[in-house]
Amino acid sequence: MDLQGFGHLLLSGTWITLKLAFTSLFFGLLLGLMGAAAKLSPIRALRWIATTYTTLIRGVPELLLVLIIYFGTSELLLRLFDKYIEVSAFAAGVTALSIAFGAYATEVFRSALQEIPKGQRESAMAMGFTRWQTFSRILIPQLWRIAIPGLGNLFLVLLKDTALVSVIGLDDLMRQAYVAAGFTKLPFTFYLAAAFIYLLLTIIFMQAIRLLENRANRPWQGAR
Amino acid sequence: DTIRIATEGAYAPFNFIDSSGQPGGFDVEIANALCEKMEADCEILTQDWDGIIPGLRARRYDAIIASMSITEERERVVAFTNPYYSNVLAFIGPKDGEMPTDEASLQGKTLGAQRATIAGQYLEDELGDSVNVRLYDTQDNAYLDLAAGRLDGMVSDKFPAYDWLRTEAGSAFEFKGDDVDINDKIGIALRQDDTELKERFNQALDAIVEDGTYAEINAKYFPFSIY
Amino acid sequence: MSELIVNFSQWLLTLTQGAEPWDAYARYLPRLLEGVWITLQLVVLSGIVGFIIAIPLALMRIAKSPWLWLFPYCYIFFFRGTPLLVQIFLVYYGLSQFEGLRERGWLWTDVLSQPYWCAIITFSLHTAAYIAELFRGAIQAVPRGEVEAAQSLGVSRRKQYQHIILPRAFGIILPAYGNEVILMLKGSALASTITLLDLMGATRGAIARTYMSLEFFLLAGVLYLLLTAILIGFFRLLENVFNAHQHATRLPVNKLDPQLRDKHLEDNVN
Amino acid sequence: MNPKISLTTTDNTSPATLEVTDLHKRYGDIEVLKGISLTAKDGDVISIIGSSGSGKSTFLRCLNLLENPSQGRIALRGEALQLVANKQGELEAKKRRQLELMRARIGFVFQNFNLWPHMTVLENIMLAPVLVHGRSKQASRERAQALLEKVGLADKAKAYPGNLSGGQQQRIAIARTLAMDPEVLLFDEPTSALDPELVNEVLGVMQNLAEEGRTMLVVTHEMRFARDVSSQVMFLHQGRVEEFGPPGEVFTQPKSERCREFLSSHL
Amino acid sequence: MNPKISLTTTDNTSPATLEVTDLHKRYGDIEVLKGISLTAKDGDVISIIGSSGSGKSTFLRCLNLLENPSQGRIALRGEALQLVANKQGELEAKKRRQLELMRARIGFVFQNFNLWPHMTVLENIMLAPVLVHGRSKQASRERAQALLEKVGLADKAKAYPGNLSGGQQQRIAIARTLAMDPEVLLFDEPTSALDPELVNEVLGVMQNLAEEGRTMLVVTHEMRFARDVSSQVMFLHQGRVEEFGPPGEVFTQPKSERCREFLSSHL
Ligand SMILES: Nc1ncnc2c1ncn2[C@@H]1O[C@H](COP(=O)(O)OP(=O)(O)OP(=O)(O)O)[C@@H](O)[C@H]1O
Ligand SMILES: Nc1ncnc2c1ncn2[C@@H]1O[C@H](COP(=O)(O)OP(=O)(O)OP(=O)(O)O)[C@@H](O)[C@H]1O
Ligand SMILES: [Mg+2]
Ligand SMILES: [Mg+2]
Repeated sequence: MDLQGFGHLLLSGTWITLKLAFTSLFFGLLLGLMGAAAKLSPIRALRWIATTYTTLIRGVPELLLVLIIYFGTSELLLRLFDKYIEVSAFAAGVTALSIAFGAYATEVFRSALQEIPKGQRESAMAMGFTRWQTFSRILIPQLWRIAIPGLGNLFLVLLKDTALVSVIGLDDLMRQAYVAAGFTKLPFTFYLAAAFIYLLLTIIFMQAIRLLENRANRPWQGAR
Repeated sequence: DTIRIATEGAYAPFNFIDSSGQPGGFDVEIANALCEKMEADCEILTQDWDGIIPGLRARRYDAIIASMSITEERERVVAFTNPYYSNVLAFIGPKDGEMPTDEASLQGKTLGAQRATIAGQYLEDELGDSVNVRLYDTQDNAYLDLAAGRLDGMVSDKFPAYDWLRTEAGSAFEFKGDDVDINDKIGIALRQDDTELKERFNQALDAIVEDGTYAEINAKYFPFSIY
Repeated sequence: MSELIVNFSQWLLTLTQGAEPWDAYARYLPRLLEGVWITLQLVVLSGIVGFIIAIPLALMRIAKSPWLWLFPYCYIFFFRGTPLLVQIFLVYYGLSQFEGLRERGWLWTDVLSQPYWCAIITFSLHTAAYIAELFRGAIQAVPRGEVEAAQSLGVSRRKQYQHIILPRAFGIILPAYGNEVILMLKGSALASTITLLDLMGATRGAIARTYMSLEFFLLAGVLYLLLTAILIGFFRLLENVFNAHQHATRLPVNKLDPQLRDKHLEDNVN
Repeated sequence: MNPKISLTTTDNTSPATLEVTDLHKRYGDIEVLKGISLTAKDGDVISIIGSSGSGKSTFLRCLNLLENPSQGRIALRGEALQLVANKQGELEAKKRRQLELMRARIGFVFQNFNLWPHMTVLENIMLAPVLVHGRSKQASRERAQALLEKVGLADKAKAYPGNLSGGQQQRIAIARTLAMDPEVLLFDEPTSALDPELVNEVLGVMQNLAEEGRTMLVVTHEMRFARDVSSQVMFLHQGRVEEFGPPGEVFTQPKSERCREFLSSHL
Repeated sequence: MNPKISLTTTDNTSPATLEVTDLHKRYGDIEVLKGISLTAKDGDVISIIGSSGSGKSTFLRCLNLLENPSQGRIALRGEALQLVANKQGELEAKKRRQLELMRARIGFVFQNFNLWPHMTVLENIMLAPVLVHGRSKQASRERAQALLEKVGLADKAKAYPGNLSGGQQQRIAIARTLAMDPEVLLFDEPTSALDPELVNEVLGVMQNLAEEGRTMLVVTHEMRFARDVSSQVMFLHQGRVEEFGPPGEVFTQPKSERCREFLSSHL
């Protein structure tokens, strides 16, 4: 495939995409765990907040979220301080993507939490564990086994959703492909090249996810 | 201090990003010429189209030179300088076929155009009753469908299409009929409160037209004047 | 309903300054609502078709023989690995590159050259890959003892899946499946790239005329939000039906045979 | 040479109901079952006793291939279950259909019940007869209700297993297996969660089944049951049969040292 | 008026170890516990017997608020657990921290073990002392190993619970609770999956604990244990205490008809 010298731009786009995806994954997982815990909490207010969060954020197109967070913050800062303050596009992008990922991850974690037998939590509580200890030592480790496939799906969506961040001026993989296609008038070449890179990343992640899954499943191997 | 100018980078030959990652094209050269005249430091950055006006309003940059048409709706949000070129529309069809461009003989044909453009608007408003209109997200997609045979022809901004007709994929097509002048003027977008900057741009624009710089740049890209 | 939408977005718009969008909203709302209808068709149809394709894919995927799992593995790999944009692009523009296909009569003229069907085909194939992956995980997460119970009763493998494993797995994936449908709802916006006038297409059309991009994206956002809220409500209903056992702690009494309940209550009175 | 004449059965005229020959099972390097043979006839009630971890559950689970044995032969009424070695060196059923049919004739009550949490008690009991025996839903429901009555849980028909007490779950598990009318019944500590009254009742039910001619293998810690109800007692120790015989013999004059010790703790 | 002097304890000099007053529990419309009161002193071993579904497990679970009671009062060494009604009309702990501290002092062995499947046996036993009592890992590991030794499972330290036999799991569950050194121990059928030998051993361990002065509540179907080891026996029937007293009395001359019937089935 002749990339007409645009290869290095695609690579730099890939790098941006990866940085965005992994940073957002980290914060998104945190948000998701918190959201799921809140959704199953006995405290009504927390449940309400979490439900509003997942409904609202999943309901709004991610592009809009990116725009609101980036330009909204700029505008807010502008009004507050009456002068232009540069908002980091990367930070805004990560914020938007994390918030979005977290909303979806909340649902995945929730279903996993509900699948863990009630007795698991009870035996920890009966020992006098705090809620946090129960959550972090007993529930989270058992969570992954059930949650990983759903999270894997979400991560692969996230990987591609990083493209949305191009509206706030970050040149991710997709935007670089678009730009190159615009210059060379060879859209097929560049979209296929981008797809190829995504596939390459995907196969790496699928293997990584498989390893994680096997690890999470190890204690259950041969179990009755 | 520096004036920051945004362009899209995906609208060859007016603005594009070449394989070294640098922005280039007619818009960019005009921008550079204007800056030189204004004796200002300029920084040119590229920005995806959907975020280009919000970015201006959020002060990420001070001007947009990205082949943006001056329209009433946009003028409510941003200010424009005097036009720096005029856009005309053209019909494009296959070289080996007849394609009359009057409404009556177009009856029943399928024509395409890019969605968020004057061309798309023209197609819908002027010919929408008699032809099947297909609107595309990007100009490239419209070209592809034209080449794939899903379209009988298309209406497009003339100048970028001129560029495409010179590529391999476009070599089987040509302009048909007369240009359509829809009084589409292209200007530089600025924030509405930046009246002083607008003045400076207008003066510089007059100056480069006057001293021939503009004609020089024009000739690099088109064998005809687009002012 | 349109009034409600306008009111809600008015509140949102106080956050952004700019031109008054109300006239424009009034003018374009009917078109946007038509777009909503198209979007709904796309999501529901491809959601159903995708689900139907996903089950055999998932079952093949967990098989031990490479002859069985290889195809679904590659399928899932491809459709999760590439952007939906690229997929729809390949189906719509890519297929048209093949001269042979264009001479296939109805297949070309009625299906493959139609953006509507191209979108449905792409979305179904796409979402099937994601759902299949969810099913695969959930099938493996069904506690082994429950499967053994079915085995020990001599239930055939097919019926184990039909009556124990898949229903259990379905209960497990429901929330994640809801995610998938919502993602599909938003992914369906890409239908506008192949000239379909779905909600996003109609919105972009309006923006092309008015240049009020932020304003119309906001309006579209509100409409998408409403659609999502409906989907979420629907999935919550499904969950209540399918995962009744998780919520049943306080319910069994109403479900008891009335006679027996009276007996119980008598016991309690004594 | 008549192949019908088996060398291990005691009764030469008809094949034994269940015949197990030299069953081995290993988990990794540990051999849990070290060659167990057993012949059971119609109406036999064989109690399997032994200390915790001696392999009792594993043995039962191997009989209907919930656990793949490493070696051995299993035959039901003279029909041998066809086995082939898989890659891990374990024996698998050669024909899935044969295994399914065999399992339908062998009932199993799990030590930890394994009820289906997403179905009500009634659905748990009704399902298998409909799916496996092709009974009508109506008939199956009636049968299930009768069984629930029998185990004293008619009022819990619509409850989910998660909301039942331990003893109630155990009784449901027994009812679910009985609903299949199996010829051979494998019970893994069927009374562990029951109070003495219910133990008596369940043992009564089992005695009735034995009188009807069903064959039963019962893993139990209930020495009373082993002594009073069973026709044979099998004492497992570290994966081997240390003692086998009618309860009278085993309980009064055990041959093996280990067995004597084990039984001495039972007052 | 000295508030320290409690009105319900029998021993006026020091508060009872565990005191439960008028405990009610309802699931929906069904009242499972209909007002249960109990006072236990140091070294008391109280057996709770009763038929399946009579509310024994529910009672134990209410004591450390795994189940929210509908009504009642629970006090540990004179310190009442502060309760508030929630919207469903159930009582919840007012201060989470108080509940956690109380739970750390009350050990609980579950009827169905509830071991943590993602940890090895050793980790299962080590975890709580480290997290709750803040013991060092080293000390906790040594203690865990000693306990494993005691229950005869030293060789299973690295195994996962899913790969253990029923009786092995039950012993781990007991060890896990003992590792916390609780003042009060609640056992829910702690010997249901054990063979007679092990039953004796575990009962021995429990007797030792009682002699050390720990208080124990034991739900059991093992009448021998109730009669020989416990200091008090409580017979539950349909959520009510039908009979309460020292085993000598309860077993030889039960006052209630129902209790007599229940015990008669125990030979
Ligand atoms: N979550 C629940 N929802 C509704 N009813 C319940 C729930 N948990 C228990 N029950 C009912 O409460 C009653 C008492 O249950 P509990 O577990 O206390 O019995 P138990 O005395 O421990 O019996 P066993 O000896 O069989 O373990 C039973 O009838 C049971 O069905
Ligand atoms: N999946 C497994 N992997 C490894 N070892 C196992 C597995 N399952 C069981 N074992 C071991 O095999 C031995 C026999 O287990 P089995 O369950 O047959 O004992 P059991 O006689 O039923 O004991 P109990 O009376 O306690 O139920 C035990 O030592 C157990 O730890
Ligand atoms: Mg066992
Ligand atoms: Mg109980």
